[in-house]
Amino acid sequence: MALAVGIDVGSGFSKAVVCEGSAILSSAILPSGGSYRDTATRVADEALDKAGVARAAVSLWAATGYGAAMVPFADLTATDISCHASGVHCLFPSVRTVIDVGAQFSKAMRLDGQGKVTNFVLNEKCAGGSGKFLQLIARMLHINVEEIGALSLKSGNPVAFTTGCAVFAESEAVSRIAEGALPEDIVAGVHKAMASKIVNLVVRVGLAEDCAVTGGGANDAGLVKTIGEEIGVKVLVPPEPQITAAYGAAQLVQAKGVP
Amino acid sequence: MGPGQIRGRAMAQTESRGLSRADRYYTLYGSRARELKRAGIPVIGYLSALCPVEILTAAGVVPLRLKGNMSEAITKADAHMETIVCPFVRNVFDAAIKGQYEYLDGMVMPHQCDSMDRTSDVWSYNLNLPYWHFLNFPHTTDNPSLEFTREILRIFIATLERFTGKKITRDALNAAIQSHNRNRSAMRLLYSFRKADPPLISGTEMMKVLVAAMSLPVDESTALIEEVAGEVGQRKGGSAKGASRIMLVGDQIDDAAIPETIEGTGACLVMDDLSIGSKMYWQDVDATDDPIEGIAERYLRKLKLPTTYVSTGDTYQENLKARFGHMVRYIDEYKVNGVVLLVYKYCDPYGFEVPAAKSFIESSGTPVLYIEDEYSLSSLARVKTRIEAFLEMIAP
Amino acid sequence: MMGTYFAGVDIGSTMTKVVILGEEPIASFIGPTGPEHRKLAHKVMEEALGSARLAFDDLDYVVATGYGRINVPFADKQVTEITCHAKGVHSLLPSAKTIIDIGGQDSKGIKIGNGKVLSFVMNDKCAAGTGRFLEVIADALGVPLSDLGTVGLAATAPAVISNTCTVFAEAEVISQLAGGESVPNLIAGVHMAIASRVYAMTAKLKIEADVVVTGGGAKNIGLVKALEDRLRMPVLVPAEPLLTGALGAALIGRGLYADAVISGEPVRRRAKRLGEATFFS
Amino acid sequence: MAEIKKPRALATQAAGKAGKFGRANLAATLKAKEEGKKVAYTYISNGQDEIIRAMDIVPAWGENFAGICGAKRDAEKFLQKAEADNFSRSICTYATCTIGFDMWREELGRIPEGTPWGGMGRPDMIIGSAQQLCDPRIKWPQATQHYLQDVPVWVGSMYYPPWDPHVDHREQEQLYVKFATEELRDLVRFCEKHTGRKMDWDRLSAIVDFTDRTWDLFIDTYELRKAHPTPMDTGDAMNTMVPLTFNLGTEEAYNFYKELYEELKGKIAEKKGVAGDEKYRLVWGAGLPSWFALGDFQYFNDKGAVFPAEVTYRNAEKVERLDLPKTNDPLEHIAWRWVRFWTHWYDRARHRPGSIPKVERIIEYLEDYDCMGVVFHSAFSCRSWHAGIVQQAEILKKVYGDVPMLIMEGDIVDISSYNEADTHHRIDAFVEALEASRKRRQ
Repeated sequence: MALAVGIDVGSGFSKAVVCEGSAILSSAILPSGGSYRDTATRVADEALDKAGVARAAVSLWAATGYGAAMVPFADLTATDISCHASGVHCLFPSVRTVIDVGAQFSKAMRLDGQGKVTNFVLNEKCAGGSGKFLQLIARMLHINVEEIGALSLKSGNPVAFTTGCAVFAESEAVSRIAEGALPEDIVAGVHKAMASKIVNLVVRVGLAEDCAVTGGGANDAGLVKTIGEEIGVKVLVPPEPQITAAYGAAQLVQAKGVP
Repeated sequence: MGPGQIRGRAMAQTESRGLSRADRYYTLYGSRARELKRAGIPVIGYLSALCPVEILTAAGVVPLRLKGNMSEAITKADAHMETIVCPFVRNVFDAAIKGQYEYLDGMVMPHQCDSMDRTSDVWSYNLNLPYWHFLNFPHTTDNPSLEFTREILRIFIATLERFTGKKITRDALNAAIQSHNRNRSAMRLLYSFRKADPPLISGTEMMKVLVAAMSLPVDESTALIEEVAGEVGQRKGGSAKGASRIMLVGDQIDDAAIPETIEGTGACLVMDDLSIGSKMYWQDVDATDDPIEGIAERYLRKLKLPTTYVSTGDTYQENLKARFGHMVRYIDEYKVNGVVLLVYKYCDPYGFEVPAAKSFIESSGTPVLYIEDEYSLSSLARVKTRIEAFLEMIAP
Repeated sequence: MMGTYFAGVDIGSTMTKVVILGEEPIASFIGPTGPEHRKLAHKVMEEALGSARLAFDDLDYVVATGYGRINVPFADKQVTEITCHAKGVHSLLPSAKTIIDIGGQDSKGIKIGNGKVLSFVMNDKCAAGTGRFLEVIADALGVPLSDLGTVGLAATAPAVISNTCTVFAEAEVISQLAGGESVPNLIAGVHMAIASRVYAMTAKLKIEADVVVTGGGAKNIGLVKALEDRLRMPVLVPAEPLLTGALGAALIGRGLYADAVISGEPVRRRAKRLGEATFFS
Repeated sequence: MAEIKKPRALATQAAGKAGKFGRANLAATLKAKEEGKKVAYTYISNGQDEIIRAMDIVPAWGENFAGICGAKRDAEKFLQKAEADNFSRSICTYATCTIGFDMWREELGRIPEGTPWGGMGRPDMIIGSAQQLCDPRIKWPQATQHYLQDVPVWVGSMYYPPWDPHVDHREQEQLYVKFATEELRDLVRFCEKHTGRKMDWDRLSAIVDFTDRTWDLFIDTYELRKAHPTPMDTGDAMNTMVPLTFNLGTEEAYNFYKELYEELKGKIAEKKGVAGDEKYRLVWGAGLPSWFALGDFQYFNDKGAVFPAEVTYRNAEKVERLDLPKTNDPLEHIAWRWVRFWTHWYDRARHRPGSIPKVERIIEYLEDYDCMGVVFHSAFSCRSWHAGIVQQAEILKKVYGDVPMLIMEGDIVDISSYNEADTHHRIDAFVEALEASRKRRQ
């Protein structure tokens, strides 16, 4: 059966997934770094190596994400919104609402039964609901973004942030720390602040069950838990949320075939 | 900054009954209205100094001016209301849809500014209260405008009558006007205690009284103000003379955190030109044969919010006097030596005034610190530094 | 006896600076404030004392300034950075009429007349036009903060960065980088964007020459050049642009001490110890 | 810094000519002095145009000037000029851009070099308007006077009954019309005082009558856009609105739409559309455009998305539809036309529980123009047109159905919050959603 590769060139990281039908043979993630063009090729090759597959064996290429246009050899390019939808739909056909927490933007999407996007809302010109918020806070706390989730779950009383601005929340966090707030309460507070912004996107697009969270933010158990509490429904998370769009791209290109 | 601790200090000062009641009404905002609601009296909330409370009082309902909370982050409002709307309006709307005002029977939204006018539907739609009225005040003050104002007040009265099922009699209106005039003069008396050096009542205490006062039925409000005035009148002038005396200018600044920030720098907040402060209390309603006349005159012509277009004066300078002259009088009466002009982001009506207001006040010899800010505690540390630098700057 | 040694400590959001003053500045030290803020301030003071070969008790008066000035247990008095910068800059460059300070968390403009503050502005609730903006961009481009200035000078055609929000400007920079824009052009574009924001803010003061640039931003030659272009006039940069606040604080301390001695009043001093600073009360 | 931006490819000849109106209007303000005419700063959609024209006063439109500065990406210098005197960057940038220009012109005593299209002449009077929908129209004139202290300012009220599902607006229309008429009468007095000439009432009546006909022709012309493919979309309408918005009551304006009408007829006959392959028909639901990013309409077109109808700048209606009471007083006629233009959507909204007039208008365009999605633009510096859009989208979804919607964010003049890559990314995703919904429909 033919192989398809989906590449998601995001503003933060680039991801590649090698698929055979709906099965994932391998995947790779690299920081997007200087040139999207080179990164796209490198991340694809890394994924192909893992799967022990030669470039020649790939019959379909799909690209998505901020740098999708930088993948000249793609048979199909689509926005990460459609690709997240398609990816989530293949993993969880029952999902009608997808929340993607990306590096710069967060999105809420509504899906139909075929996994097509019927409506979507992106966060406003404010990074308060985006992964950037987590990066800034992690940097300030001298921890890795990956550690934030577990840390947050330990929190007893989350700090209530009074600003939505990620940049200023950072300095507010600095003050709270100095006032004796615990790191876990800071990150839990950040999660609450982010979740409320993200949930507003969901309210605007209109919540329909089931609901899934994808994107880098979905790796953050604390954030996912908080979002779930805020919208009051159980949220599903793909096993590797960061590669959802790349996977979705590979699914789309297979569904459509080469135009 | 840690408002908690500063607040703590302010509490310690309020050892007397009236002031601690004011503090309680401030902290548990709307608690009295809630009680009265339980007793079966309808509670009508309103925004802005433009709402003719005399009419609500005459209708036998409890008027409650809706207040924000600067320490509460806006978490739900953004799903329904743009972030380009006045941060105060967003903050109160956020509180409302979070159920903080669930006991309201209705609301009056006077036409003060675009942030209220353009979101009126958003409020009525999401709160879905039994009574809703958009009171369409004009922004001009000529005779046709006054005539029009009387008419929309009559429409307002009619909708209230329909809601309560009770006629609002001329006597009830006249009585309400008298009560509210009494209330205003009581507050003016309390203000006069701020003229002393040091003032007999701190700006933080005053803020709490002002906020408490707008959460009570008028006669209870007057009683509270008089009680506080009695207590404050007893105070001996403190020893700490010579601190900088600040006047705060802005619209709906209704959170003690602001005066706490100012007084946390060692300055005294001795006067204000706020829409919950002196703006509310300096102008009475004149007794007129038709009470609507006096009410229309007071709210349209005497109450000078920036959205009221003041055309008075043959020259621009005269016009500036008509618009801002009262502030210079306050500066003189209350021996103010620095003005803090605090305008919320996204506020067109005040935003457009800043250059004129600032230069007019400064030309009278009093320096002005202009601060544009959100309605949020988050930036107060920054604001405090500016005020401290301002004080160092104006220090002799 | 007029007192012999005075210290000014300027606790900024990222750096703590100390200047020790005798007749002249005799020692200074710059150290990290530390992410937990203020915690390391006293260490910086110890370093400065060490290089001056003084003990803490030799200091007659200590003034703290900067973002973290409150509750510094080893200071007699707090004075805002606005006043201190004015004092410090005036002592170094008496011709200065306008000061532009580009710090880590905020930037400010100060108008001065013989060392006194006439008026001032600080950036609003936004990190645009602050050092923070530069840090974020430096991270995004993988260029050391200290190299931004020189790298930016290599620009052939500065990129246009339209977003003022730090986070979205970063996104803009990243996507332009991916689109093939050169790093020098992007950095130069960022410098122009910051210079434009700082100018717009400072213009409220009716800028007058001489203009002095201080703070971390003053160490960025590319940014200073961008500012000069925007101001259409040359600017002065003190040898140690980070120290003007601390220097001003020390000078203010010496002044207060002298006044008190002359007027015969007891010097208002606090029982102080060289310990950790906490945050605002 | 000014940037050269490749202008949007215009689908109609007429749209190309609209620019000339803008230039001519600005030029007129500069020539007025030598022609012994008075210049008035005035603001669009105030119902005052006809009086100003009848008094031979040359209108100087700040919104027009600022919009041009925005389109040329050359507004920043004026915005910063205003900011330097403490005007917030968060308030109306039409106003702050123009005030920045005024400050500069007053300082120099002449038009600053490099001002787009030669700038605007110094006014002899400023005519503002207090109304339901825009605080800056009271505050902007007042703030301008701070720099033009000798220039007289007049501000009058033009209100209309606010929407309230439980109130029949007809009970209030008389009151509002009476008020507006008296205010307009006072405007006439003001103009007479400062021009030293009397109002020629017959001429005003003629102009008012002419405006009615222009409104009708404008709507007839725009309704041609119902055709498949649509011969003209919003990208052009942001140009073709110029005569209606800035030259109402003049021959030129009327003739402009006659020409446009003929041109559109011709395109329809030849089935000439805006997009190569018209796939998605959209309503521009609300919001002034980002004048510095009109190219984004092209971006939509290139993807097969067109806008046969827009709410923005469609400030006219077939006069018969407004069912205006007869009157011989031209001022009262203007007042009625003004009030009914806003209230004539109210009944529809009342008949669809949970709806509001603004949404009814969008629904009407969706249906009449056979559109499948709605795009809004939210400009951060303007509350009057842009606060309430989120709710319009919410209500449209509730009362009409889940049509694909996109809210773009930016500003009218200030480019600092605009990011082209991000905007195009949003449009791409929206087009994918449109495609999905198109597939579902088939």
